[in-house]
Amino acid sequence: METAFYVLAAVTVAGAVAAMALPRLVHCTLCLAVAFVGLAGHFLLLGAEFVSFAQVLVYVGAVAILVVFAMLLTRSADAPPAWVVSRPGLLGVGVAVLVFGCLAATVAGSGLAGREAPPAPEVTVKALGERLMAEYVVPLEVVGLLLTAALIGAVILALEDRAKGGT
Amino acid sequence: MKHTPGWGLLKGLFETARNFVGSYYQPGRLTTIEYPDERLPVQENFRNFPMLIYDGADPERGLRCVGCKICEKECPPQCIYIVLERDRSGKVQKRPRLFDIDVSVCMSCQICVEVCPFDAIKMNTEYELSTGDRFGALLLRKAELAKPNEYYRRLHPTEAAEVDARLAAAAQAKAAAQAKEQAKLTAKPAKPAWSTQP
Amino acid sequence: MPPLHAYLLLSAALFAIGLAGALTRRHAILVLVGIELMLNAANLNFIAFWRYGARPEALTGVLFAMFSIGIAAAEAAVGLALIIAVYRHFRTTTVNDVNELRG
Amino acid sequence: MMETLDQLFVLLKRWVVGEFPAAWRLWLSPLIDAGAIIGVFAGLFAVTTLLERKGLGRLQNRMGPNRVGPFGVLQPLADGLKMLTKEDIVPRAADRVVHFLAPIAMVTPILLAYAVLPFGRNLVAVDFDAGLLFFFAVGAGTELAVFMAGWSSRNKYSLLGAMRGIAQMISYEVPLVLSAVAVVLVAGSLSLPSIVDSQAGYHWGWLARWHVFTPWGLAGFILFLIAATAESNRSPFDLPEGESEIIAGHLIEYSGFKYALFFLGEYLGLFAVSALGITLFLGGWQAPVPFLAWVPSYLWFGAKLLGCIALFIWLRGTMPRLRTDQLMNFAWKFMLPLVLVNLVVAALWHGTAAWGFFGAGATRWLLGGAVLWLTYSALSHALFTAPGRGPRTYRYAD
Repeated sequence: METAFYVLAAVTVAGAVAAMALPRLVHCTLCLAVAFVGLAGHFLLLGAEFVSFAQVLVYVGAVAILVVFAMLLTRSADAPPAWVVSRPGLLGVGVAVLVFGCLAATVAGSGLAGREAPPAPEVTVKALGERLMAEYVVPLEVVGLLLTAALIGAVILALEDRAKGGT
Repeated sequence: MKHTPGWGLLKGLFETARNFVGSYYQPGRLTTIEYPDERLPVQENFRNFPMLIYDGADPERGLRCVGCKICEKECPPQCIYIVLERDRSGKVQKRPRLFDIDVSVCMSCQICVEVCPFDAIKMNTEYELSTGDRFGALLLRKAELAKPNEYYRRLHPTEAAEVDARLAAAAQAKAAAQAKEQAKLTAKPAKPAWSTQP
Repeated sequence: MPPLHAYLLLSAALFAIGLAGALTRRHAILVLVGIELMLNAANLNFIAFWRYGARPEALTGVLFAMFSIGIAAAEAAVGLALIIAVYRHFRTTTVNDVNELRG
Repeated sequence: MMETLDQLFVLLKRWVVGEFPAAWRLWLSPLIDAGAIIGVFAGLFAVTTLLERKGLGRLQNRMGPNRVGPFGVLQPLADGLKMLTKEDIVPRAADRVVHFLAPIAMVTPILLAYAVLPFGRNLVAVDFDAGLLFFFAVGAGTELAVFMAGWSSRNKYSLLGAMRGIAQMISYEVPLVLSAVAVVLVAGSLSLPSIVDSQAGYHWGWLARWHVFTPWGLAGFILFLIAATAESNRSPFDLPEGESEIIAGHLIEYSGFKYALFFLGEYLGLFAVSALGITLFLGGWQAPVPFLAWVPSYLWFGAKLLGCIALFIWLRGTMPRLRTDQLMNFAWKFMLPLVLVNLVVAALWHGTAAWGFFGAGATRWLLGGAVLWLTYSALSHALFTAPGRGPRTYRYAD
């Protein structure tokens, strides 16, 4: 269990770093998919089966593919590799390191640090569904509405402006 | 029923299913010829590659070709190569010494046949010309090109009969002309024909 | 089972990586990718807190993570549509070059 | 006796695992499962390539391969040898790493998907509570593999093929998942073994309670089959590799073993999605009639799988390829509304399950069937036969 965690953590962090640091956009996307799969593995390890599979389905199956399509449609896949070693770039990394330091210090300083997990709860899909349909029915509907709005919005945004004759 | 959407798809599926079942008990449905084991009979008008016709038994002496080189000049891809025979003194003879055709270049256009005034070059129907040797074996020599007239008759009977009739008529006319000439010669004696030769 | 703070540190690291990418990379798509990574780090926190929490049978963390995934999908769709629209307009996807308000 | 035969493989595995020390068992059990799945389905792949070539030949009044061995049965062996001995060519401009990883990324997720499929009674590698979701989640990984193959080859045809492939797979994943959701709605579970269990038993002692014998199940099965054909890039939806247009799509720059891996992945995907269709609609490993229930369950499953494969070969031998716009229109304007209506019909079916009056079953059947048929006719009229949309007329060609 411990080994699995560390292996998965290494894969996830490596994927995330590569996704943010590689010069070629396509490689970034593929590494991003690796990081997402690693995270799904963590969810599985934590006993959240459903979330883990949903994570793969949504992030690898939809978001990564969307990114790929956006890349192909904006001709970024063939863009020359671009490294970022500039002053604002270094500043950004510095800020991120600072944030990480703050978070890590907070985690270390909190009383949560050594907490052990209680015995694994039984998470059935049925229980999840019943919760969603009873207690969380309003958020569920709102998310559905949001997704519909996002779908329509994305279509309208990406629709070619025929009336203007295109700019 | 005919206008129900999706009906055409079902009809297509039915048709292929009939093919599937039928191909097992109606051998006539199968369009395949299992080539190396069985061959389609060659059609009479099929042509693939030129050959040289000879009369009689000797491919060297009976060759109709006189080496006029018309075919060499007319060949669009220029796959024919002719060198004329010379006698000891270097005089050009009416016979080819070399007659090569490159199979890999020939395009089966039959122009050589059409331009030949002597009916010496005709189209062969042999099509299994493949070889493992890319450079040597695809260049056919005179000996490989020479085929007897009987072979030509067997391949293209109709055409061959016509050619034979024409050649026989020409030979007859020539014989008649010669006889006339002979009669003239005998009537008015002149220098004998053999006296021109050394 | 690794202790809770291992997950929290991993999540913090992912968040920092995403933040660094979003701040440094100039390509609009990569900025979006960084934001997605940060969202995922938050998701990991939800699940970890749920698993190590006092009442895991309440499923709050799991449900929150699912809503968050749904929202992330919507965000990605709209974000990428925006990037495509921007590309149509400016013929570039570098965020630094898209700094004019006039079209 | 029959009971033992039915559980033969389960017992065999239990015995083999039991022979080893306890520390190994945790690792050995999944290894045996994975080995069995890979072995059986790679073998089925070899058999299917032969059956497909023979079958396609017969559908078109040809013989099919019959040269290698008696009746050509050794043809897969010859094909395999040819593939393995071919030169492995990588274009100079290609992205070598991604080019190398793409076939692996194609086959691995598909093999993972087999883990949740029940091949017989108790014959399932992992019984996830969310097994169906797992299947679709790992299936999504292949889309990325198609993109990797298409982009890394640095060939415009392969990129076009990959874009077509991804667009098609995303579009048809929607009806595929939604037609499966109808089953989930009625069966009340995402776990595939319990979906099979929900189809156990017989109406009046002879008609199996399979979902395909309900109006929504029949429509759902047909929609599922169409979407599955498109998902596995088979004819008539083989646009991504349409050889007359873009040569071989994302597979252009692959040769030898890598190409063989893609080929294997394609067929494994076909088997997996057929097996899912069987599990969801055709009662899984259940016998169709009660008096044949003594036949071992995995044999029933195998028979249904072969039947599905035969159906796919038949479709491939019959249908011409669609155009890209026809493909997209069909997915979004025809299949999506139909599959949503199907979902509603399934909900109605489930809601009226308690009806007890005489003829309730027939009434439900007729109601559901009528709703679906009306939707189908209206949609196809609006899309294909309405004025201005009918078959193209050629003014000058005739």
